[in-house]
Amino acid sequence: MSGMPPSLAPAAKPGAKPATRRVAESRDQADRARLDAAMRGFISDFGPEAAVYMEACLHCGQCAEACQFYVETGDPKYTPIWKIEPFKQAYSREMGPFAPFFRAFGLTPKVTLGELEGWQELLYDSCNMCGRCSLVCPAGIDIADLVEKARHGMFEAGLVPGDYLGALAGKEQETGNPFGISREDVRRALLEIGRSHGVEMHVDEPRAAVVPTVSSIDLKMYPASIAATARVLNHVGASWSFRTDGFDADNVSLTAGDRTGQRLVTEAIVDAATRCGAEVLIMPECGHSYTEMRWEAANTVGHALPFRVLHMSEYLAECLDAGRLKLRPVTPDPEGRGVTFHDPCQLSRRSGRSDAPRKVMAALGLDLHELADHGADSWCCGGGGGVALINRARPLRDKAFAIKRRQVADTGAGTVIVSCTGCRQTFEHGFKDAGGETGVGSLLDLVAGQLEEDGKTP
Amino acid sequence: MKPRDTLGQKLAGYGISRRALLKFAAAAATSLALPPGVAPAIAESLSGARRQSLIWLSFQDCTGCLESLTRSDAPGIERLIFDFISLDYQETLMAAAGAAADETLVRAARDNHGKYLLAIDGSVPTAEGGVHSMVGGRTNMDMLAELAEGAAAVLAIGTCAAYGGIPKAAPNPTSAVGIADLVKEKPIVNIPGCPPIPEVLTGVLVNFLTFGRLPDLDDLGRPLAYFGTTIHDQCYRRPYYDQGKFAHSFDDEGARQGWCLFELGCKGPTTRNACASLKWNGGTSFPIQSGHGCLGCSEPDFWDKGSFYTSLSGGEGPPWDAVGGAAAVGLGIGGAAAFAARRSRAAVDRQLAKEWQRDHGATATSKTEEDGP
Amino acid sequence: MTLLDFARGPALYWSTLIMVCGLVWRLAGVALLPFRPDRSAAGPQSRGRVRGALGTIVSRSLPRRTFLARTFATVVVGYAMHLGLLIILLGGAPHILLVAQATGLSWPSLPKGVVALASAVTLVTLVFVLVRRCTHPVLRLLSNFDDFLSIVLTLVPVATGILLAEETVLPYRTLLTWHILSVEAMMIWLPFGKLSHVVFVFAGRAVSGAKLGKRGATT
Amino acid sequence: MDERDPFLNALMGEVRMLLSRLLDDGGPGQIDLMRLPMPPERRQDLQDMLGRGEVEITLDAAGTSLIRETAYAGVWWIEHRDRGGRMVANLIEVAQMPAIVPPTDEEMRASLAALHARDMKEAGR
Repeated sequence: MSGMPPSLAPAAKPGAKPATRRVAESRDQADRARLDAAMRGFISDFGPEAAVYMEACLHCGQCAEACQFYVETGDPKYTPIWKIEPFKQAYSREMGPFAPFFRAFGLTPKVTLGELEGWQELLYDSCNMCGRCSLVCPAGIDIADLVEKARHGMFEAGLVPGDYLGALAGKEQETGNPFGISREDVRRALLEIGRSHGVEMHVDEPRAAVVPTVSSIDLKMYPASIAATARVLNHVGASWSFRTDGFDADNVSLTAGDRTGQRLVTEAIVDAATRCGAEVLIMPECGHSYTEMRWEAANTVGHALPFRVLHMSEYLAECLDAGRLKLRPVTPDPEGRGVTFHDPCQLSRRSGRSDAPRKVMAALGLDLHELADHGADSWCCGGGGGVALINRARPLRDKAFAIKRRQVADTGAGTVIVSCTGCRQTFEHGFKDAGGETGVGSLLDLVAGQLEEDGKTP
Repeated sequence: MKPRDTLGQKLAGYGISRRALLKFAAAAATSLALPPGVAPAIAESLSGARRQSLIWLSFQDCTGCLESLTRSDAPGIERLIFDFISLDYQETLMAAAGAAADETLVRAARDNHGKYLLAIDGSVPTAEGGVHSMVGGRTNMDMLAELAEGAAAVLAIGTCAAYGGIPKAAPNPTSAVGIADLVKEKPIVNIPGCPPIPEVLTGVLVNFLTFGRLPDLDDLGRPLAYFGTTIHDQCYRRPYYDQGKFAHSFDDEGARQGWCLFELGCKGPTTRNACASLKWNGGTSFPIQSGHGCLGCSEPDFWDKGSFYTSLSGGEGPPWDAVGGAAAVGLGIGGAAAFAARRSRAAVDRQLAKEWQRDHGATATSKTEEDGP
Repeated sequence: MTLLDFARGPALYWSTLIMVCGLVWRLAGVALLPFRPDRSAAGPQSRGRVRGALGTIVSRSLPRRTFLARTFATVVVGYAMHLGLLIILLGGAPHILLVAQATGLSWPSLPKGVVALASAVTLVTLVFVLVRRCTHPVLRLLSNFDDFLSIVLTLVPVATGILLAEETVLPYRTLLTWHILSVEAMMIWLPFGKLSHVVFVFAGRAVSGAKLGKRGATT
Repeated sequence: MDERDPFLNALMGEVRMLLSRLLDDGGPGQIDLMRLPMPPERRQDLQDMLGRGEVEITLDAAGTSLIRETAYAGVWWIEHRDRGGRMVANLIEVAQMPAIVPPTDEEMRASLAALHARDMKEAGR
């Protein structure tokens, strides 16, 4: 790493060229060059771990049985390990221990651009990177991790699907959020939410022990959640502040496979939190951004983070434990149907914190009816990994969502509690598309509504 | 035909009765694996058979075969067969020596041309024109070529004559070979064993005298009646093998219990011979019964098949240093492959870093340098 | 030199060396790739990388209940085949002997009947695996030449081993020859094809187990 | 012994078949016990199964032979030994009388001739 700690480095210059330039350029690149770019994207940051995964696959097919896209459609092409097939081939030819022989004897055909185009649907539309397949694999192959690497290659070859995902990622690089909202607009919007919801809002304070981040989706669709964040942090008496220079945690670039964008977003947040001396960085109720910040950011910036990274439900659970968060139990619903809870894959399965949201729900006195598969075994809502951002994938997403709908129905619960904005959106769409009547509730919103005010700030 | 030329007459002359001959025929039928009902026919046929001339040559041998065949402590009835055979020439047994012996050989070969049986024990050295074994100034090769030409059939007695045996064992300084490697035109029966079982030779002779031809042979030229099954198949310890009970050393409990000797290197499963059924020393015992595994002495190249105490499934795996060498080679190639992969990855990383530098300038908190070469 | 001598001599020698060389080659080829240290902070329920790796090596041998309904056939057949192979390899007297002669280690053998039953089960499951690979849509899509060759190269030694133990059809020596040769063919192919999973499934489990174990996630 | 030894049961079945054939005038039959897997215990079991009849003949011709009727009339146990006492053949013979026992006409004629010659010699004395 360079001598200058990233916290002192200037933020991304406004004039810096966004990576969309490369996407646009790639349209005109010769196929060959795009292919090479794909392989480069794939093998960069490819280490012994990924290589072991590549060598270990038995072709046993069990991962198919763990994937909702296969289970609900019965189409074998949705077998998780098949989704990275061209990259497996590329690995054999370019990086594997027998690569020289594979090349010399042509044992593995060179991947073609046409193949990669054909794989676009498999790598983007039909993979949530939820890691359920990684859990069933008898060889322990982290297929979700390999899909992430494969998407790097796809991005480099200009094969990010639709303009939607690509454009979102591009805007993210320009402005730090996928909707292209300027810092000033963000600041105004946050203050406005504080005013309209009657909650004290802290924005861009120079010093703050707790820095929450949010999803820009919340800014537009669920402003109440942002107000809830402020309300809870005020309640626990934290010194906190939103930072408009590191505010949006969506990291759409990560799901798009754009490492440059991913790194810019990550660095911006790390820098912002470091600058105000944060002790805790709270990730919003959103999955992939949490794993990125929690488990990868230190490697991206090249040093251990000077603050802790917590998911909102982890933070709530900690405050409960410390006695700083006091909650009134919810009034039981008259029908007595209770609630069920959808585990966000990245928190429960990928990070091992299924306990945190349950601790919070217990404090709320919720009548929790667990899904048949919950915790680490939970099925993804079908929207993760950026799939929710791909318009054309909606029919497939709805199909995959069927398993979730069935399991929710089986509990008899009237409401599904979620703790991830992405999941929340997918559930609302999914229930709407299927004409269901099950309600969807945010854990944070629930908490914010049940705060026990003990004469402190109202 | 003179009356005394038939076995019946000769036996009568010895005071051997019809019943004795019948009894012998029953024993011969047993040992030749013929139905017991044919014993009377064998007896009748033997009784009318003509005296058979036999010339016995000893080449590169140890005389163990002859010892085995003649040193029966209680001469049984098969001894009579040898008596009936006109053993016209046998250097070890005959009284004549020197020129007189040579003359005997020449006369026997001339008088019975085309009809005599040629028995040979010992291998034939072929190096340097065969000078490593000579009798009366003539090489074994010469004698074999000349005498085989006039023989009705050739009996290769013992493993040396049959397959070269111990003289042929690596490095085989005399370039020893078995009879079948040199004699191509005559029927040959191999009676291997180190030494061979006497009853087998008797059986072959009875067969020849009774039916006028050699018995059925297997693909290694051995009489099927005696070499059709493996020692393992007939071994009385076989049930222990099937039960998985093995002696692990020559003095453990398994050895005392008489369990299978497979693990101690017994070659029974790959050795075809009649030891386990006919046994040795008048039916007293055979090697496995006395607690030692079969050496496989009646099989070709038995001396060169590794240790007698290496079990059959063992085989000759590589020594540890060779395994270590292979691992080192693997490490080298694998390391080279990984090095090549590292280089191509490093090139990619460098290029990406350059692009980053170009696009984002000083923001580059480079992550590429920290990965090794 | 007979074919059996060849099988027990040079063929065994070289196939062993090729297997060792190939496995080390393949392992070194991946292990020596540039490794990036993980700087992230461990999770609050972290078991650490080492315990995560070791735990996962064990835990992935046991089917997870939630998947079992859909993977039942694969799991049962996989267990039957691998346990069968294990019984044959570790319980069959001639195999123990082989190890004893190479290393000096020895242990009691299982009764022949048990080994025979295990062999029969293994053979049947291997045939089932082969048929299923040809018929199941997912497996058909995933399978390549390597998969089929690897199954056949496992099946043939089992089949010849059964014939050898029962001493039917062909003479012992012929069967022994083909049994040894077929095992050697398998050994030669082992490092280069799917059979290398004897090493790499554990490597794969260890790698993801270390990662998830550090996080404190379910492995 | 194990009464249910399937091997011996099969052997007894063969004996029964040979005896029935003999009665149908199919001629005598033999079973060669030395070619069969016969550990000493099994041999003893077989002998016990067959039992002992009333006739026992010792034959002295190039060694001793034992010819013994079993408890089943017409079924004979035969052991041929050479001069060293080693068993060279072991048979079950199913016949009115084992062929080796009764003298042949030829032998009797030779005996008659010998007796005749003896009378001549006595008369001439």
